[in-house]
Amino acid sequence: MDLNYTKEEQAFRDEVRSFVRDNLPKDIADKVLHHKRLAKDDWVRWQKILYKQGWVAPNWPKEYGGCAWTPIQQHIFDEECGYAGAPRVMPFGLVMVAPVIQHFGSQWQKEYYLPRILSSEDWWAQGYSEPGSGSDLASLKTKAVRQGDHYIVDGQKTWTTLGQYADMIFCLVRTDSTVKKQEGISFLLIDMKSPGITVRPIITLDEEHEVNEVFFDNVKVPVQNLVGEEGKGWTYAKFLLGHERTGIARVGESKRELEQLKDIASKQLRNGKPLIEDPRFRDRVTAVEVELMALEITLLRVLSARSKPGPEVSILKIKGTDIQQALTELTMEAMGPYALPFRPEARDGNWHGEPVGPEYAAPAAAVYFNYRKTSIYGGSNEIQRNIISQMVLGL
Amino acid sequence: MDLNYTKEEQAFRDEVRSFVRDNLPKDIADKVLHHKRLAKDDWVRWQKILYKQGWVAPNWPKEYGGCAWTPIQQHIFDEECGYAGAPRVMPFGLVMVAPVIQHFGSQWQKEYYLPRILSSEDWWAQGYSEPGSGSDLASLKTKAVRQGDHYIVDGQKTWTTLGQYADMIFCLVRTDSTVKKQEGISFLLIDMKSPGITVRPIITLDEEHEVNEVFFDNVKVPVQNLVGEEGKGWTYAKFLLGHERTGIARVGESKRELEQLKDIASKQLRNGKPLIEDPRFRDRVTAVEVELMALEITLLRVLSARSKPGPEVSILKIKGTDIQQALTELTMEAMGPYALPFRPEARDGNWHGEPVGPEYAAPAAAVYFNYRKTSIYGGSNEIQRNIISQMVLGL
Amino acid sequence: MDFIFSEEQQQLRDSLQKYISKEYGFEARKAIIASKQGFSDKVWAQFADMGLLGVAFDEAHGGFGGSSVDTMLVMTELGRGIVVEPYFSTVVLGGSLIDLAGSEAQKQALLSEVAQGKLLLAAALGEPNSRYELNCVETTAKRDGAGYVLNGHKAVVLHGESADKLVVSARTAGGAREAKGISLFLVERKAAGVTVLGYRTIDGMRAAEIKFANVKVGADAVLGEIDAALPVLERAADFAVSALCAEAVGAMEALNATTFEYLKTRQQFGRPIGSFQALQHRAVDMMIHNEQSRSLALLASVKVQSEDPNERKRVVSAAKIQIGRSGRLIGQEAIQMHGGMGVSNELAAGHYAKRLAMINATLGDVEHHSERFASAA
Amino acid sequence: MDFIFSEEQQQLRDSLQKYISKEYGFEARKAIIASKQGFSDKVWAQFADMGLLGVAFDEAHGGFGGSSVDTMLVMTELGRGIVVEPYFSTVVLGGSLIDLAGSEAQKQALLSEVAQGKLLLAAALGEPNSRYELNCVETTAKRDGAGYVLNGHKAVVLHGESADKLVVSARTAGGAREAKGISLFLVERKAAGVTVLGYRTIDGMRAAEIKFANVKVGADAVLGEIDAALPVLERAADFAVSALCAEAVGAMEALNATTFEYLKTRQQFGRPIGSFQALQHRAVDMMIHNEQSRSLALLASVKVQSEDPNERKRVVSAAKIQIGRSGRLIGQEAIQMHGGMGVSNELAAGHYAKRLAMINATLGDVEHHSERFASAA
Repeated sequence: MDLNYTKEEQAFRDEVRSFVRDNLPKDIADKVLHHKRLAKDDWVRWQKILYKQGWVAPNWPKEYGGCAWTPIQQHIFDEECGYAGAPRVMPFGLVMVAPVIQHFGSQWQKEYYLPRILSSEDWWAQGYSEPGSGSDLASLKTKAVRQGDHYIVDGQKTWTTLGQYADMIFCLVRTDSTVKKQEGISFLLIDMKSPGITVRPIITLDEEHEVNEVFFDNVKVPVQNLVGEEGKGWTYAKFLLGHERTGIARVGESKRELEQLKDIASKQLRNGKPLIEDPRFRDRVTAVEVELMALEITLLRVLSARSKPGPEVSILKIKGTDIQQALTELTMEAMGPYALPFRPEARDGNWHGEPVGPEYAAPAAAVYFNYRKTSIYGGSNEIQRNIISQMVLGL
Repeated sequence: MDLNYTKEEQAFRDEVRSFVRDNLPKDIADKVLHHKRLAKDDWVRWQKILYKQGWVAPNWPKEYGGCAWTPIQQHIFDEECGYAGAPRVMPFGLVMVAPVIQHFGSQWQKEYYLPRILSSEDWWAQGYSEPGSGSDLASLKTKAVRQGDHYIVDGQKTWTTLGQYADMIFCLVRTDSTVKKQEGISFLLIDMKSPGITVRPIITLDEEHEVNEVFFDNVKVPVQNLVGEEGKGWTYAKFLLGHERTGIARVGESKRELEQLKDIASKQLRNGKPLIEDPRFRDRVTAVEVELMALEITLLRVLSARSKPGPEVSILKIKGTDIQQALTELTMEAMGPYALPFRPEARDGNWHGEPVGPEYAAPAAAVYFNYRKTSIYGGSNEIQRNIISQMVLGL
Repeated sequence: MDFIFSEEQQQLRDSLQKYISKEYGFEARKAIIASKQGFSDKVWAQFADMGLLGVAFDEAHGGFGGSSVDTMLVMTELGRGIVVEPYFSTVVLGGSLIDLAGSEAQKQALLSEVAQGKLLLAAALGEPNSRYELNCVETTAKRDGAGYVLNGHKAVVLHGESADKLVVSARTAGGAREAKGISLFLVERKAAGVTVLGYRTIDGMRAAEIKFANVKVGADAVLGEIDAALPVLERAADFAVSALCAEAVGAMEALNATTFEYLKTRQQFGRPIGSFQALQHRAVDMMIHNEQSRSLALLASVKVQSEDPNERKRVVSAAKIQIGRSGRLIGQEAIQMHGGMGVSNELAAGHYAKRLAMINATLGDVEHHSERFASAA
Repeated sequence: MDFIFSEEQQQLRDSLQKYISKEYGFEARKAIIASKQGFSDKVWAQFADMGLLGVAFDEAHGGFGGSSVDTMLVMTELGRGIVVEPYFSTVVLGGSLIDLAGSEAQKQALLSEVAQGKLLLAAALGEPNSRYELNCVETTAKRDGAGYVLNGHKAVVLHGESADKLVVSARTAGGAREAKGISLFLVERKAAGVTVLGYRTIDGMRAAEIKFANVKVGADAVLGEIDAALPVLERAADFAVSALCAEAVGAMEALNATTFEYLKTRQQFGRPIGSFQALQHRAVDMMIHNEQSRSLALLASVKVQSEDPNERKRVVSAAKIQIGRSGRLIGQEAIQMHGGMGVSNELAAGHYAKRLAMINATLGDVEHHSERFASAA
């Protein structure tokens, strides 16, 4: 047993770190580090930089332009990017739909879509959840009816993250309602510019526009955009969900947020002394810090295992989001009364108005409320507990 | 709204307090306050003192020798007794079986058993739980078969508190296994000296003998000892469970334990300073203290309501036991390394050996482990949550 | 011992409840928040008509001679409706500062105006470095002839932008955190030298940073005894905290009700999600937290009048600790149980959670009151 | 980065696992605890034969040249079996004190005897007022010719009654809590002036109060440098803490396994209680706690060797915090889920819970290590 990184891994970390230092645009990092609003272009710019370096799709096979990194390398990369304040690489194209196309897609789909995903030419969105189908995804109702060379799609998707920017959306749709609910589902790739698609923003508790409802009214989708076989969509969906989930631990980002929290708490005063020196507050920080230290090793244990990660990655989701939420909570509480001011305009990268309280206070409460989503999305933490209970504990 | 006790209630409290001060034997109070082992005689002596005063059965109607106290008076009485270190009045006779006999018993049962219960001549035990029937009480298997003037009882009861002292036991038995499980149950009063009864101790985690298994092998029980109608036992059992449950909040005892804990924590040193001054420890004490302050008012709200307490008393059970357990945990942790020594002999009232560490340390860990029972017995806290969920929240 | 509200109290509560459920629904509230001022003059006038604005003031000062229990009743209903009007800053905190510190003349002049809805107040107590400590006062008031000159920066003054008058704590003597040397002043919000930067708060209310640059006030601006304001400030703050606790209880109750209703109606896997035991048991804990909070809010509303300052502090801080913890748990669980809908701004649930979180950040959070509780024991 | 144990390590673990499951069942353990000595010489001899007793010592000192990871492996298995033999006090704590502080001659003489099972040690570090602070030393050692005279009271000395030699911390200079001035001495348990009051501990082990009244020792009794023992004591204690964490992980694992098995077999309402979702979700939390504890125990077993004392302290304290919290939750939940059976002494579950609670009370509880973690950051 050796809990040190190998020389090669250290060297790889150094390489990533200096690349990120030299290439991550400062304006983008500043936004991320200070919880400012990101524009579409911020994500795309960073992804194109990674693309040029050949690092935008580490999880892809080499033949398609991937990196063939080990899981540990991938973790190092994620950690360094997260820690430095790089925006997350948008997962919907690169991490989610691409492996499905690679495994189950047609030759045409591979040739047409994969290069466009790799180069961030197309922005993808995910069309899974529906108003009536959250945790119970298989009960989805959006239907697609074959008419000649097309499917006609009608229905509604929701919680579509950054769907307002999307060029393409991959959707689970019902193509057969006469069979068992999991068996009548198909996997479609839909052009967001198709007539009949309406995107309506959902404003979240922090008054940001991050998620959307997407309505499909008589939308024509060419049959060549069906992935794999009709009725096999559920299989592909599960493949997708199981494909890359160790990144959800978000260790690098949480380390960064923890460091910021400690920095803030050393500036905030309580009775004239730094808040971080107050044992009551300090112990709450310590509790999270200890959990994060543990999570990092738990993650590395999963990544180092010879077998493919199984249902135990649900632990990473639960603990990872617990920690992220606890950090936002502590950061908000560190502000004291300055948690109250709510000025969405101050989250704009170009805003230069008069700040209220310390600059770091502005986004704190909004981020706290935004992060309540983390234990809900990507399979709620209740669903994750069901998975562990059934698949790991056998209860 | 007036959260002060009335003058009459204050006067009543004074009366109870001076009575307890003058009449509670010091040797008994010392045992209770220092978590020493109580002998059968300790309970009986105190109950007989209360009997003489006419206060042993406050919950009984006046006609049977009760006090006709208001719920608030009853609470004041419980609180004063608990706070002063009086042993709990054993509920099995006075609080549990007596109301059942009063409501559903025969004239003979009333005339014979009630005076003996009142005077603590008979020590009663409860025969409800069985090895296979804990939370699912109605699945009980101990059976009673009618043979002429007797029932023949076979089976096993368990977790029989202080059954080793019992003269009588009231049992739920199955008299009909052909009907719905709740409908085949009857309520029998059984003499513990009957041939065929064996009592076997269960030693708990603190190595004390507090609970027992009771085996019934061909035990003859006169038919006159059937309460009410055959097959109606479940109704009586539910009546019994619903009858008196506000005492489970144990506010008086928890106040006493909280005070002891603070006293201990002001004597125990941490880095040369009283432990109670350490904000880490102090805040944990505060958290329990606040919950206890709230619980007292919650209890008083239930007691002051004009309607009979309903399923909301489950809150009192859950919070009451939460608090009791938290207090034992903090008391144990206050000891530091002196939580380890385990000397059951030191819990004997007559033991005068060389103490290890401060005298108050001796029982701390044992009491902590003993008190884990409180969230299990009397309807586990899981069952209490089911009750609230169904009966109060309607989920 | 009696938990029954008087007939008058029940009437007050019922009429307010009826008004809020009829006139102050989610959409009406949203429109009010979006307005320039951030609250409704019309609602405020109706509050005045209903007698809410003078409920706790002496009849001699134009009030209705009610008790702190009446304030609790009103605040609970305002909490249930997450009402954003400046009741807390004007009537509860501003009003009680004048009531506790003011001269008879000041009370008669000002409290009756408050009761009639003609005067809005804001309490400018906090500062950028004070966090929750009322004694941390760096704003200065220097003697200037018969009057005073104020300089300093007051932070997160609730409803500071709309207030007509500000009650300002300032240092007339002593060092930055000294207990002695703090005094209270009544300052016109529009006085020369007063700069106000108003903003929204995340829970739908308004607050402001207020700076004082050589603001001259007369001798009549002094509220109470010079150098000796801290005990009065603490008493008024305790009264305000007990009112916040009552508000929180109303908010918890409404939030629990909407959450349990959602559990009963939202279907997943062919059954209401409220039929899943893991959620049921957590719902029970939400309900218990609400009941325990209610108990201490009741106790605080009574004991806040205690003559014994230690008893008052202990009970008020206990209540604030309890509602801080319970508000956090209920807020977080309610959002979680609403799933995606919980994080949408279009549902009331999240707005209750926001208000509960901000109540924790007003006049002392759990940690602040834990320390205070320990020292008052 | 590699979490694989070497072949030797796996063999060591497997053979110990096999031995414990065969020879150290619940009834066998009970009999051992009930014996006069409280542990089994036979088991101890077999541990010696298996090479467990010298696993971490240098080959030059009669050991097997293993690492702290080997100690971790052994302790995890001992935790899984809630083994009561004095491995922790003799090999881990006593052994590492000699290993870290002793002269070459002392190491050669003593460690090989420990490895062969011929010498039992106990570390007499704590005192009635020291709680978890290693620097709180009131026991004195005064110069007396070439040797020293010891006076004082050592508290809760694990396995103090059965030890042949005691490693005693005593003050040779400085005030009661001063870092400098602490020295270590090797004292025969049977030396004149040593009084031992032995007793059981609630987790089935033994400990003792040991009093020193004018106990004379020679110059050769000094272990390490006079007045400068604290850094060595802290290092040895950190090693011991990392071993306790490993033991706790084994105990958690076994306790979880037995609890989950119970959930699958215990029937109520016509179905296994493990089919109730409220219990399922809590079981998942128990499992996550175990995994998080395992992670930090692993890390501590490696970083305890760090040259940087701050890194060592930080990681070791983090692990102790984690296993303290997780041990409490798992212990309490396991008892609760076993229902009545959970509080019976006849089931293993409660014994695991007891050991986990006492590990928290050994060499620093969650609060102690939280303070230490903060100061090492």
